[in-house]
Amino acid sequence: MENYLWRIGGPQGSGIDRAALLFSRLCAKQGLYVLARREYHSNITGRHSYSDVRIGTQPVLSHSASPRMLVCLDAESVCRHVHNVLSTGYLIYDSHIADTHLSQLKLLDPLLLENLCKPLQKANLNCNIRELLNLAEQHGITPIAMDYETLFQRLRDEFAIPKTNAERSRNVIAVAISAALLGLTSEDVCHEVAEIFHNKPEAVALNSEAVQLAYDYVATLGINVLQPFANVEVARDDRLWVNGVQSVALGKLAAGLGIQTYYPISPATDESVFLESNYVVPMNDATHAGPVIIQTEDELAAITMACGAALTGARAATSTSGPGFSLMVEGLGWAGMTETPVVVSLYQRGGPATGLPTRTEQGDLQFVLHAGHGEFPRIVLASGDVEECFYDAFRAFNYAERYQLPVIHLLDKNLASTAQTLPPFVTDDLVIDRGEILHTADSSRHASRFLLSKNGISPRPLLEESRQIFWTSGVEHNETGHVSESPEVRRRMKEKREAKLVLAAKEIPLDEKIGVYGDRQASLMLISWGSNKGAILEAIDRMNQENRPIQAIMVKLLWPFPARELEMLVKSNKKLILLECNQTGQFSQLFRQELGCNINHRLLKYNGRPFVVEELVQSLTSIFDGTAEELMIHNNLFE
Amino acid sequence: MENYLWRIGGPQGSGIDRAALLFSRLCAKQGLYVLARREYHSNITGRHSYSDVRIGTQPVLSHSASPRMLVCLDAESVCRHVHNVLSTGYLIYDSHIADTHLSQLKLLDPLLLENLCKPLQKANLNCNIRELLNLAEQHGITPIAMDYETLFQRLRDEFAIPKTNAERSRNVIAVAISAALLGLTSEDVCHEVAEIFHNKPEAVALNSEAVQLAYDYVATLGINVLQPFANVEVARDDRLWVNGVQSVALGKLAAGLGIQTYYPISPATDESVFLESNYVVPMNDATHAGPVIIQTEDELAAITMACGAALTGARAATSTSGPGFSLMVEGLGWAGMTETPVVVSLYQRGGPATGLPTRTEQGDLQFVLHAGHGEFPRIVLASGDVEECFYDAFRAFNYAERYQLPVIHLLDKNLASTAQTLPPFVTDDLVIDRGEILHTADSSRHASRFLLSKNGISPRPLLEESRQIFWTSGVEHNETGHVSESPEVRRRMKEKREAKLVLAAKEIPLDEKIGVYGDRQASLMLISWGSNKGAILEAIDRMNQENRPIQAIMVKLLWPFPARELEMLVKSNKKLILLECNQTGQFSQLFRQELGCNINHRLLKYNGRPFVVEELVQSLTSIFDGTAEELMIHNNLFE
Amino acid sequence: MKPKEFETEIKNDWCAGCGDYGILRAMEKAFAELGLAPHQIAVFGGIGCSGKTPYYLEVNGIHTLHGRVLPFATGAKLANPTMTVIAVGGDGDGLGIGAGHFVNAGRRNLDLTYLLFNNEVYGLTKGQAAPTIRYGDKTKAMTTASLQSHINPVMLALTSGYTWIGRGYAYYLDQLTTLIIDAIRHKGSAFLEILQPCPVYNDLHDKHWYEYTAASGQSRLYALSDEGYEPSISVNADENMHQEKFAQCVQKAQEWGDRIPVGVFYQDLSAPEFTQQISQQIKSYRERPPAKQVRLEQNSKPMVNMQSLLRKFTL
Amino acid sequence: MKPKEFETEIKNDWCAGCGDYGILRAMEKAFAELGLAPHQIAVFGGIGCSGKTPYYLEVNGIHTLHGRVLPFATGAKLANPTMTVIAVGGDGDGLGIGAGHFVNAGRRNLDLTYLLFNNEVYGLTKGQAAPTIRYGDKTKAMTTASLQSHINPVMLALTSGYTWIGRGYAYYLDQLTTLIIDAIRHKGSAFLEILQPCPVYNDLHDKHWYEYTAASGQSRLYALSDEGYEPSISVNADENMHQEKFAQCVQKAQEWGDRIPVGVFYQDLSAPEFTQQISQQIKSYRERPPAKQVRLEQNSKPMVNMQSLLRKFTL
Ligand SMILES: Cc1ncc(C[n+]2csc(CCOP(=O)(O)OP(=O)(O)O)c2C)c(N)n1
Ligand SMILES: Cc1ncc(C[n+]2csc(CCOP(=O)(O)OP(=O)(O)O)c2C)c(N)n1
Ligand code: SF4
Ligand code: SF4
Ligand SMILES: [Mg+2]
Ligand SMILES: [Mg+2]
Repeated sequence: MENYLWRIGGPQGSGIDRAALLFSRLCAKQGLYVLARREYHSNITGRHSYSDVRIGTQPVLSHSASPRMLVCLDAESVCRHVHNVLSTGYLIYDSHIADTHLSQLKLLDPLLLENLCKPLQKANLNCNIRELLNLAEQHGITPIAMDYETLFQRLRDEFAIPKTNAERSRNVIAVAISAALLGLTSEDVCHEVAEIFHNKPEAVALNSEAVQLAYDYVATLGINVLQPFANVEVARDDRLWVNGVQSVALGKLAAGLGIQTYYPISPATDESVFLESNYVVPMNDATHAGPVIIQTEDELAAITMACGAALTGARAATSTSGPGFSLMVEGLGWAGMTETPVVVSLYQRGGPATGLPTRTEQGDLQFVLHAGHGEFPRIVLASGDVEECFYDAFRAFNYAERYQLPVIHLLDKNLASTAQTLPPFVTDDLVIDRGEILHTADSSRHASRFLLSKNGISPRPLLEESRQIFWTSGVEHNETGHVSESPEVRRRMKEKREAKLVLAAKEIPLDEKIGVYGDRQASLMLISWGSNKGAILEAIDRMNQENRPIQAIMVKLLWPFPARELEMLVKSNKKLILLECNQTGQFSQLFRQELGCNINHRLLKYNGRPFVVEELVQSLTSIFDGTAEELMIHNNLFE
Repeated sequence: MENYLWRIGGPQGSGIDRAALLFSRLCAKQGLYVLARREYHSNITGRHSYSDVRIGTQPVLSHSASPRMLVCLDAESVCRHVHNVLSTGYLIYDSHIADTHLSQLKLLDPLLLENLCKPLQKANLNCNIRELLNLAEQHGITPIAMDYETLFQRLRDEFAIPKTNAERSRNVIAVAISAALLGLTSEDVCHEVAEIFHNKPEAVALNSEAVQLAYDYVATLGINVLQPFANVEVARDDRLWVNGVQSVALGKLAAGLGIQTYYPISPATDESVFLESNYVVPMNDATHAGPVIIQTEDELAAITMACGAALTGARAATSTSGPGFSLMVEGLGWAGMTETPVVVSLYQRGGPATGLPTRTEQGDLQFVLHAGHGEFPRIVLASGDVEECFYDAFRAFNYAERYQLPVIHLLDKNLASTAQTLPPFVTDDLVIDRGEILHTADSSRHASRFLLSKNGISPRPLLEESRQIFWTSGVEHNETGHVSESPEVRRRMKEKREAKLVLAAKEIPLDEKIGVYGDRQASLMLISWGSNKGAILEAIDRMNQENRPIQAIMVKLLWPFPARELEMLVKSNKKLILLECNQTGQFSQLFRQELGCNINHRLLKYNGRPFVVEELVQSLTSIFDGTAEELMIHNNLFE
Repeated sequence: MKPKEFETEIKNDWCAGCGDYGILRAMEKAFAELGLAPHQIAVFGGIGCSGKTPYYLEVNGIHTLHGRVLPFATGAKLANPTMTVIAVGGDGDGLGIGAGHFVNAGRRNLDLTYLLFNNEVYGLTKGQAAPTIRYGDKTKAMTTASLQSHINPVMLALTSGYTWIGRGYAYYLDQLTTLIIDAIRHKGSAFLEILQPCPVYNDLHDKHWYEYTAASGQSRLYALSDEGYEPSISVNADENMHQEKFAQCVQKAQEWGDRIPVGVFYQDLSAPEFTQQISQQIKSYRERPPAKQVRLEQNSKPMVNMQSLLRKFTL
Repeated sequence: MKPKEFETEIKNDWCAGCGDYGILRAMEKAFAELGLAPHQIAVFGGIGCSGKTPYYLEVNGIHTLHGRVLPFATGAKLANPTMTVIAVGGDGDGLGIGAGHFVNAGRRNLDLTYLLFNNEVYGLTKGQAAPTIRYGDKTKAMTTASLQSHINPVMLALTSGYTWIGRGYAYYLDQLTTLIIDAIRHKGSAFLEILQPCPVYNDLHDKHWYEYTAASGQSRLYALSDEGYEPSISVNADENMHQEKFAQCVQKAQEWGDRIPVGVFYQDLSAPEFTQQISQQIKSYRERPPAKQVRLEQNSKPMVNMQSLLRKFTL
């Protein structure tokens, strides 16, 4: 079966999220693989939001541009997505919006409005939804009008509830209609409804009834029920349903997170809020423990409080996004200078300033590599997909403690709001590396916090725990941690700190540094990092199937940069393509700085949206065919 | 005449600064060229500080390692500097410290103490000042004991003042003794004393008498008066005496600085404090105006307040050092996003965290290039010497307003605390470029703050002044400055902003981008940036004289990086040497990222002290002779 | 101009029933009554739902950074003291991340007006506790009840030195309008706390809660002026009057629960305004404030007399 | 241990006559009297002359960042609540750049002690005005007199919610020692302002000024306790008592000039301490605080039961 994309759009606050969750779980429970993602505005209610649910019989790696079924809860959704629907696809809309004139939609961007109206005006048509849908129908799309009002009226009659309450089931109705059209049973839908609303019996009753009404309604439409999922091979083993923030949080819990500080910020907040709700964590010895999660007054406090906690031996982290990270950089330098292990989970979003709070971008790479005045070692790692988030979050603490430095775990909005069916995390192999901790047997009264050593590691005393007292300082210091301005001490301490990165580069295994995929013989090599992984893997798979072989490398460890490892792979006869989700080609800069070699093509996207597999295949094909420009910029005209 | 280095050292609070100023002015007034620099601890009183005054008959470009005359106001100064004195040099010390045992000097770093004692102990000598001086004498140095106490007693008798008051003239006495030994007249010294203490008549009287006593004392010593400055050709034209912070401040005043915000921080504070004292600035039309200087609560406020001011059309700046800059990066991004012209003067110091507050380093280059989450254009320029500081500070506002973006003017502690005799600033050629300002003639009600244009420049409305109202936003926005999350708007706005850098790269003249020095035919090319300029120019001059030709390029415009211009100069047959005052070779990284070409040698220094011409010549010679390593690290074993 | 004319065309994206609408209307009315021209007003917004206010007003609008609205506004006012400068923002913006600026801006008696939208939550980030939420309170978006004491904005403003301090309520349009006018008219730093229901996230203190008490069946909110409260320290007041007005403000600031005072809590007419003081130091300030120190035309020569300026550096 | 034993060997680089020496001695005495072991104490310092204090004490010493001493100290205390955690720093550190943390740390009644060295100047950066300098005051390093009102640390602490608030004077060793002991013993957030002469930069309020008034020929400083002042709100106090103690603290906080009160201004014994509240929520907190959640030995297995944790994510 080819992957099936279902999309639902509507105003924020209308339950898009929950609809997508319901539909995703419904499909996943059939044994199908699912990947869901979400786009939304920085707004609480009213602005447009949509969710994609992509379904397959093999693990779904990425999302795609073109839905086979589009569910529009309002007129704006039709405007934003109608052009993307596959020509054989379905578009379910509210029958009452047909006469809505596009100029009534005040939240449409002028540019989009213009794009929509131009063809209609040219054809001397009314600029309304009806005409848009007519056009779509001419292109082979099947519009399905849905009379929600009648259904709401039935619900009101049955449950004796006010209109607004009945209207709340709109999202569930939308899912039920889709499910009915796709040949899924109403029992399965009702089962998931019961799961999702499990602590609200009235909601379960109302929505279950809504499901029935929707199925009845579809039956009256006389449309052939599609059966894309019938008779396909499905998975029978245990699978998880997690999104990026949950995956990170679970990795942290596995690592023994002691304290997480945070200041609310999209799209990072959800991780901390999720952790907050997990204050009772089951232990292997049948006891319970739980991390302390502290909402601080700002991000300056978040990073410094985490550092303070780390001095006691607690595994300490903070989680943020660009603006918050901007406020953390002095604290980050302190961690570097005092060799304090601290983990920062950074969910990139569109910058600079407040930027695009809920849109994705890989715009912080160079900033993260150099954040903070002065020079200090740090480790930067980036996860490629939801599954990697878990293992990387776990590993981040090991790196931080082993090398006694700040670790930045690069994530982004794209990962945060992508949920996936995944195989259960393999936790048996996980080992906690605490690095060299100063043990209390030693009897002298002071610990030498910054003992000079060849590999740069000084055994780390912990406040109180190590019993020896010690000094530590963000001012340059000697071995005992007291201030020193001596030029020789300065030089040695700088060298000691930097040596830890040499050690890390030596010790960290290859598979934690890079991932190599696709055809090793291919003459095209695509190199990238972070959340582009899914789209890339799917694209090279398609390319390889089309006999256009490509190899792909995902760089996971961004600092210390695995230059030597890459050099071995990047043969001079290969054409290099670098792909990233930003404007200035930050990874390309880094690559060139570290490898000095030429890059043949750069694929960039910087409109706040992630790469999509279709456009990627197109670009790669043109590169393969030799018709491509050096620089290729991906867009989204609509959406 | 060869340049003459005079050095004075002593505890902070003992007037080292004033002594150096006095001596510098004294020499400068003779028509000599002078360069003075200062090293000091992050401490108010007690710790060691010293000043170098280098004197020549041609402009003095840099400082040097080895004094011909060393004046030690205390025992610690002997320890820190005795090894540097030229073997034909003089060392003036307080006769009462001879028996001080080194272990009594609690502020000596253990490492230094060890270094000093080892040879003494080996020779079975006492570890005291007397023996150190004996060793020095054996190496050809002339120690001159100075009995300050007797002089103080005379002053007390004469002026009927308490001991502590008399002791305050120690620094002036030290200068007078030096002057006497160097054959300068006591009248000239007294003249300068009068200038320096001009608003304190008692101080003038006391110190003038102290000068006389010192001259009398020297006469009794029976030492031949040296006459290094006798019969040399001297300058007769007007010259300035300014240091780096003053030069920057004067450049800002010339540019019409309207407001400067600051939060105290070494070594930047002096600039703002100097501006504060200049609140009455003379205008060409005989009126007066003056910038508003505001001490803010922190650096977050400093940058954002400056941005707020800039919206009105004021030329707005802030001045800081590493830790402060770390707190400004979100604000910087706001300026980038809203295209607000703001100037940040950044005096680099040893980092990270509190680091080495009063020591130099070029450790913030990469940070500055990437500071702030997300992507936005900025201009980064670095001054090479005190003279350039003036012109660059002036220019920074022109860049900021013409391209509507934040400009970072990179300076460092080395420049801040270097003072020089300079030719008067050429101000006739200065032109103020305000960029495109939206004029009020236009009658529509809103200004389109972010009008899309080819070159990226949108005419800039000013609050109130332009009469049209406008919106501006740190959130991504459309042309009117309202929020837009449209992918197309996002792309276009990012491209518009970035286009300004392309324009800047095209428009900025070559001599504002790079400076080319030395022998253009040479096969060695030394490339560097910032305050290394003086040492480099002097070094290549010496090398060229010794028939070891070298060419040097100082990169002044660091972003947009003048890659094309450099490519034209960097021929493949040249050996490239990159030199900078940091550990990680930040400029080398940038160079490689932008030019992709190989670097043959890197000269680095990262012990908090600037490059010194002698060691530079040594390294360059070894490169010339083919005996050098790829990486060469410069040290200071002693201070 | 009429209040309506201060409304922009663009669609507002606050939630239905949000108290912010009330505040917006009051601002429009206040601008109209003050007879100000749009270009003379600059409204600076923080980040949060509240921070979007500038987009909805037909005056100069600057959307700043989270927590920094006060320094931005301060910079503009210092650079061009003839403008009417207003800062608006949420309670998280002003008292969480922005608390340091809140306190230190109070120290300068600069003639600007700060409207703080107090909804006790972080609206735009989905309802976390703001620093104004009380010990033990738990809104629906919070995992657990607040373990911290709250910040009392009026008390903090008083402690920080604001010379005009008031409190209004988002849905009492006329009263709020009057307060905003009064705050803008005050020649010095004016702080107005506005109790702002957030129907989406604050289920504890909604419109109903504010406007109805079980005890009296009436609104909790009462006007200080109705009780004859006199907030003002007169121009030449003595130390006693200062202490008395300070103390009564402290007392009123503590009131909460069944009776919540609104109105002007404190006004110090005796304190000299900040730009007045600057002009005493920099004589040219009024005439040539920072905004007007450099000619607007292109390619002019520096106006500064460099010869004269460099004199003291010449050897 | 004796006070002397809390002294380190390294050379102190404060200026002769600096009030910081007095504070250092008092801390040593307090530690000795409390009978604490050095490794159980962690002193966090801000940046400034005052911030160097940790180097001079024979206990764990952490030199943090300018303005951030409170969050650092908070993190350590939360992670290991059995330690005695003390934060020290200057008035610029705490009330200028650190004011946001000052206010928000007050909201948490966490058991730590904050000693604020008030010398009215930025010592280490050469004498600029600190936020504590009064309107119109001009020390010798300032170009002009201060045009801003000052922050009153006791008032700000009260407004922010600290549950123990005191003021001491650097040179009154015994009194200061007692105050420090009391502050440390208090189970909750304790704030102690210490009037600290800076002989180098503060020529307005030096030792002589504090200890001598022309009027009385005596010290300006008087002990609150000498006047029978009772600062404490008892464990089960009613609302009235809260208001009364709050109001008397406000009143005493305003006193300045010829008579300056020192001693304990306010103590609220009724407020539950923050870590106590955490342990009510996280039952394992006392036994397994963040510092003790992961075994110290190398290469252990995760202690978390992942199977059980992942259950709710399993389809
Ligand atoms: C530095 C930074 N941290 C965090 C955020 C995320 N953020 C946006 S709005 C907001 C809080 C909004 O709360 P409030 O100020 O009370 O305004 P309201 O939405 O309630 O009106 C936060 C934390 C940000 N934009 N910048
Ligand atoms: C972010 C940052 N800004 C500025 C500084 C410079 N700085 C060092 S100490 C200090 C102020 C010291 O004043 P205070 O806190 O009152 O301490 P004191 O020296 O008076 O004891 C400042 C501004 C810094 N270290 N970090
Ligand atoms: S979330 Fe609350 S504050 Fe924000 S717009 Fe909605 S109702 Fe208003
Ligand atoms: S400058 Fe002042 S506060 Fe700092 S050490 Fe010297 S006397 Fe003490
Ligand atoms: Mg709020
Ligand atoms: Mg201070």
